Amino acid sequence: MLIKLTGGRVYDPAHNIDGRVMDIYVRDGRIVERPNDAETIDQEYDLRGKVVMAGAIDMHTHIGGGKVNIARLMLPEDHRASPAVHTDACRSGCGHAAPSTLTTGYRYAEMGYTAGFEPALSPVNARQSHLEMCDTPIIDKGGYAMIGSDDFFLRMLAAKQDQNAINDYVAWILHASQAIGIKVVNPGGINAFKFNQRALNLDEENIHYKVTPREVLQSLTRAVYELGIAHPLHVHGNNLGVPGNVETTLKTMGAVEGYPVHLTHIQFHSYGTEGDRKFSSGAAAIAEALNKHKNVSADVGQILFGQTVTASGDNMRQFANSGHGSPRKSVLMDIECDSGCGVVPFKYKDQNFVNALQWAIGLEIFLLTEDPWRIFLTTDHPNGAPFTSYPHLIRLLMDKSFRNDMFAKLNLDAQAMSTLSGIEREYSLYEIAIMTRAGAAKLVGLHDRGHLGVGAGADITVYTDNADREAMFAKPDYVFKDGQLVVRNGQVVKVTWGSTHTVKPEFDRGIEKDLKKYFDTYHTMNMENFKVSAAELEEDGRGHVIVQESKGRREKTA
Amino acid sequence: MPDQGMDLEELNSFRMENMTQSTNFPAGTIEAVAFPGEGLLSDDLVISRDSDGNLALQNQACSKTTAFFERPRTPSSPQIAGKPTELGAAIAKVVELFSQSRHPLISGLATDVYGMRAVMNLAETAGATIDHMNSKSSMKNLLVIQNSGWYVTTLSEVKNRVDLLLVIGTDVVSYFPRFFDRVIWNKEAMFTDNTDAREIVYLGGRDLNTAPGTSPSGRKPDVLPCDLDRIPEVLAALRAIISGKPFLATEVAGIATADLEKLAERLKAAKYSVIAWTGSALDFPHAELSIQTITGIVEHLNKTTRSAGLPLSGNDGDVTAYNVSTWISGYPFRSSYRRGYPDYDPYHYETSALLAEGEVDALIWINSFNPERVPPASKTPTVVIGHPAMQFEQPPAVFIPIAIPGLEASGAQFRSDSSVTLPLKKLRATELPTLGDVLSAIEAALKAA
Amino acid sequence: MIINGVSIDDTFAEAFGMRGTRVLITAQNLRWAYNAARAMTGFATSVIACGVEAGIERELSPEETPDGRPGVSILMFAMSSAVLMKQLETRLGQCVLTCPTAAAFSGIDDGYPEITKINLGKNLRFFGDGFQTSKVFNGKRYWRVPVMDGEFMTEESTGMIRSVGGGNFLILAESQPQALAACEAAIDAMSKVPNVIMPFPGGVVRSGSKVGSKYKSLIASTNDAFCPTLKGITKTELSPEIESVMEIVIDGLTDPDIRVAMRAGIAAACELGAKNGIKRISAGNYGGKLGPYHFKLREIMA
Amino acid sequence: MSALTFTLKQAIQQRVDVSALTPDNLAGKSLSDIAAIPLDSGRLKLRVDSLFDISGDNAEEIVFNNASGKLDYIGSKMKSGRITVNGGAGSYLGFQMRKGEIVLNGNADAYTASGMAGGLLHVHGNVGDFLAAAIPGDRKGMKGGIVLITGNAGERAGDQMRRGIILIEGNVGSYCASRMLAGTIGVLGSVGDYVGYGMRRGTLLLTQPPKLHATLQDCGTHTLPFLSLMFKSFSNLPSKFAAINKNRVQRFAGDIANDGKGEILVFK
Repeated sequence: MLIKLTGGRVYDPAHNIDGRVMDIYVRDGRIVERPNDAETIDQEYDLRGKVVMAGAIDMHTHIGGGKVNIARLMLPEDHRASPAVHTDACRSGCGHAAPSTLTTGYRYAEMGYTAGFEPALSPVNARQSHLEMCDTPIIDKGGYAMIGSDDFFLRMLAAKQDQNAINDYVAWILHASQAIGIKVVNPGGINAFKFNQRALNLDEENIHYKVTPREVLQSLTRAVYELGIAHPLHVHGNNLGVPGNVETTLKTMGAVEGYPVHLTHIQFHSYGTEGDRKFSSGAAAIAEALNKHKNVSADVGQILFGQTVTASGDNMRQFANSGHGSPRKSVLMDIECDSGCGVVPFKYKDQNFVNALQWAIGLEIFLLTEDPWRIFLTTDHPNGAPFTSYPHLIRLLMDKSFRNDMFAKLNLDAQAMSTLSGIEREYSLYEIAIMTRAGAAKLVGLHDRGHLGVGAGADITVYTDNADREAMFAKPDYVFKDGQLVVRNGQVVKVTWGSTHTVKPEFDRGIEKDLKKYFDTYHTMNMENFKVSAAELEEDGRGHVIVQESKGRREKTA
Repeated sequence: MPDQGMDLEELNSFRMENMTQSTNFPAGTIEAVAFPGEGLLSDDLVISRDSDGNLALQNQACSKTTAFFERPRTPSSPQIAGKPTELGAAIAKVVELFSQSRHPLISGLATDVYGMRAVMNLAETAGATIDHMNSKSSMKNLLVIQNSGWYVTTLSEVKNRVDLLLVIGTDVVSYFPRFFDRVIWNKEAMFTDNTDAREIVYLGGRDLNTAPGTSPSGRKPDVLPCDLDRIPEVLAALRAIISGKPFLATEVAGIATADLEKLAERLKAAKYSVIAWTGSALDFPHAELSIQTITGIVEHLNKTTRSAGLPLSGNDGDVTAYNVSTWISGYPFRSSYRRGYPDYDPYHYETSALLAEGEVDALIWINSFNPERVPPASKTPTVVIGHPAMQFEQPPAVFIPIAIPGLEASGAQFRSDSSVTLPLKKLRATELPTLGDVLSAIEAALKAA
Repeated sequence: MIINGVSIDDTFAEAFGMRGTRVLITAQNLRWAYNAARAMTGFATSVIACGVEAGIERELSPEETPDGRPGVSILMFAMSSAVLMKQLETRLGQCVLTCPTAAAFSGIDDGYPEITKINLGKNLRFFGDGFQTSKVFNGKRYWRVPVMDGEFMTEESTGMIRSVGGGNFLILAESQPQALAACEAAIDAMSKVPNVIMPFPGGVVRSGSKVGSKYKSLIASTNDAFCPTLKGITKTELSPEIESVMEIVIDGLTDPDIRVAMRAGIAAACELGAKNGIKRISAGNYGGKLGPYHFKLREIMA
Repeated sequence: MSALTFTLKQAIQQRVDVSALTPDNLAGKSLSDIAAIPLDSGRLKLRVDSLFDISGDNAEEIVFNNASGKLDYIGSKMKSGRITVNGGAGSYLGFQMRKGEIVLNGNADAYTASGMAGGLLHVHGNVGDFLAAAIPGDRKGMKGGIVLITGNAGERAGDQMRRGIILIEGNVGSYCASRMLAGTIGVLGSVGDYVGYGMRRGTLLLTQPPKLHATLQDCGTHTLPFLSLMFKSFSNLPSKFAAINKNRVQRFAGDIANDGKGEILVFK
């Protein structure tokens, strides 16, 4: 079937197209060349006057896996207020802070998003993460395997094993957990907490392994680079949420010694200690450093006001925060010599000094960071806010007067501590398209997504231009997923199952000898059962596994 | 070479074409097999298969495991009112019952992830309420998660870290026979030179089988027994003592306060204490409040040292059932689609209450693992979809035998600690359909009706 | 105007707006209710140095009190709500919280067009160091604070209204004993009037003051025009036969309350009449420039 | 104007959610509008007039006649008016009620007054388990208002209750006042085991000595003036509690396993 999308105003930053009126052709789920005149167009959409972009990509969203499901499980009161009723196209579900999988897929698609990446896929829990994501319809997904506090890796570092061995382990993890990237959370800190360490600074040793977070970061950034994986090491730094952590974050940028690194939800890591309340914005310093260090990218993790739930592998910090939760409950876990998790419901309030300043800090980072290819639009769903608030966030970025109106409602002490109202910048549609499409695809390593060039998967979103950007981005006219019309006027009209993106770098399978011994001695599961097969993801007809290209070994260490 | 069986993709495509899964399974040995009916999901089993598909366990495991894998195969076919029939006719009868139902219930739910996906789909289409056969015990834990939350740990952490294990009201082994062998008396551990030195304390209960708590060198565990129904009080006393409250009583339920004080000191001195319980063993009303007291003890201990709870559950796939239900609907079992959206009411959506008050008028009982788990007696028309060896005193309205996940069907199962999901292997051929096949067929027919 | 031989000056008492509140104090018996109430209203004669003007309004029977124990009601007035709230809290804490068996309740809940809720025991509860508990009955919150004699009970808040302070009249007599006798009679009569207090000792003040002083640091000084011993050397307001002047100052919840009280007091003084040496009734004012309330004596007594 | 009356036509098998039938919801609606309101029952949606005969026109005064334990959510979230129920009520009677009055002549099922924040709920009969408790997931039970029960209450009465007054003239089951946060519960009859388990704050007033577990500790016998105040506030209530005027009690405090600022007061 040949589909023609006629006359839309196209924003495709991957091809430097900034609002050019053009036609797009789609066949068998892909964007194709303009066919010859003799070919019949099976279906045509008149998009004159409409804004056309690739489907949006959320490069950091907690949509599947143990802690997300714990968040769902522990919040019946949040679900009760937001039932998702059965429609002709959609099954029912629920969802606000921690939506059900089905509802998650529908709601993303309805906002024009066609992919989302679970950033904290604990390898031991990878099967569950994928099972959940495979039950998340329409959108493509993938995960970043979380290591760095796992005992196997820390034993390797403590034993000073060479970088090649570490690279092999990292590659093995990517295969075994069907992941597309590697993440580290509070490097070494989750492990240290199991030994009753309550904080871990960049150069502080784990009392058991005598390994520092700096060493963890260095070996992992290098492993990811040398394996040729597109997505740089995804780093949730030490000291999340701690006033003064801006210093840790700046040091972390330097610690990776020029290797590519992605600092996630950087807003939570940009706090100073100035002012009467010893809490201030470190946004300017962070943005300046981001502008300078071209090897560093970041997503913001914007907070927005209202009820949500924080879910993190960082149980050291979540334990410390659990007393601030609202409603007051929390689930914390030590997990399988692999990781941990902490789930704490949270309510951000605009009249709360800290929350109001967090809000301003996030926006300051967005607006002071110059290169939209290296800064990404996230709320760290659901930690800063549910992903359904993205249209609102886009409006905050694109509309200065709206932003300043919101700012004026904040806690007055927080207003006094922020420079936000003095920032003139407004994001353009082109920049939004970079942040949420082209840049995100490039960062994650999705070669056929995030752009509208020939050969790309036909994930396309069509909007009606509207000065109210929140209204515009909340309700696309059309969303095509792999060439199929899945959303019309902001409503799902057809449910498809997206694919799972992975990366499978080459590695020396000899590593399995050590791993098998480790599993047999210390684990409670067999190594073979630890590994998730692609076939399992495709079970029940829930989509396919796509292996994205990795560049092959780079500068393999002798 | 170990036989990995049919690969999943192959199997899946096969299933799509055919409602049964028969194929060739030559004689051989299969490794890394997990026992899907039990929450520990120990996957170190080695199983041999003869050319007829008879299985023999090669490990020392436990009687439940042996019974599961070595149960002789008996021919089984769908039945309507106890009389053999074709699968299609049986499904048609189910559809007839369910399409007329004003409030259908799907319970039992002893299955795996793939089975639960089909359950959720059917429940949504049929407007059904769902519950699990073990919900009486697992709900105690879920209510705590939903109320205060908790700090808990997982099996490998226990295996490598625990220095003091406190077990509440159970010997554990009655429910999880291999618990001590697998995670306490393991020879090697990453953070303990000598696992033999691990301290074991049993608190509450009577006449427990505490022999498995004796260390390999013969060191006996400490046992502080009390009647089961006094456990709430003993736990409250321990929590008060650990929190430093002035506690006046000199004994509680026959346990000397001095002994509780000693236990409190040991817990505070431990580097990584683990407090374990099983929902099933805490068989007294409102046990969730006692579990909340346990989690309060853990919370207090974590102010200065490290401690974690270990809720042991997951038999008959209950951890699987509530996880899948939660990600698809937002709620664990004891929820319902009757209103057109998921709705949760653990007090009212409970199988025996729903049957007793006649609230539900049709029941599908799903039971894959233990053929003895028959549906509760009731006047409600009942469909049983389950283990082919199930026997009934009163034949249900419809019985549909299915392929057992982890035996005759592939699958995925959650372990007790909910953090680990393991693949289940298809170990031999069967003519029987999977639960997913049957439920999808029922759902399709209901939609068409 | 002359009543029973007493001449009523054609003048007026000039009064100010104040903030007023009422607190009910109960105890195991009246003795201890009075002990608390007297302590709480002690050293509260004039806002000039005491912050508030306060006094006991009346006794309360057990049927009239929230907890069914005997009690007294007190009224307290200040020039600003901030001062009133601060003084109320301090005095309650030092005089009622400390007093065996005493409890405190709101005395103003309704009946006035504009009532502001102010803290009564709201912050005192923290004396309980976490052991305090609260109870809500009929929409009102009460705090229970464990103390050595049992529990201190206090309502969380009471009502504050705009009220009037500084109503007054002067009794001019031929001798000091006669002036005092007239004052006593007046105070006895006025004590029966609800919603007012006479904050000075025994209800009477002898040191009437004028604005200003020869000493720069003083804002008020003795009212020499009414000092009988200065008749010959100052610009006096007194006729030769007047040997003693005493003043009764009245604070009331409203303007009419003060009128009722003044009428009762003046009438009682006049009842003694000229034959007992009571010659004149006058009042203090500042020429009408300072206070918005003018209580004209002749109007009140008409 | 006469009371808007819903008379159940015949006994029903599945529970029906009648939360839509409150004075606030029905104000200004015509009888035909009301008749057509769909009510959830099992997986069906039933019209009001398929279940009830409807008469009267004053939506401020609603009466359910011939009512049964299958009618759930009577008076749910009501903010005004009065509902009288004759017969019986199902679960969630007065759920999250804010204001107004409900009178039940008959027995009610579980979760009566759950989440209630104000108003008066008067049951002339018994209630089931979880009276005034929070529903799963919520952290607070009843938050205000007055509940009067002439009969008995089931287990976990007042679980996580946050504020308000419950006066029960009959007996109460086990775990009465469990995890109670604040408020007052009075019981003239007996209470079951584990009374006040996990109680953090609040007052449970008993006329009969209960069986106490070890973390509720004796604080001695006292004359508490606040009780006089409390009983005076009850004096106008249509309850046997209105006649009580005692303030001499034995005070037990706890549950010291869980903060332990609650009190169980037993009349001496």
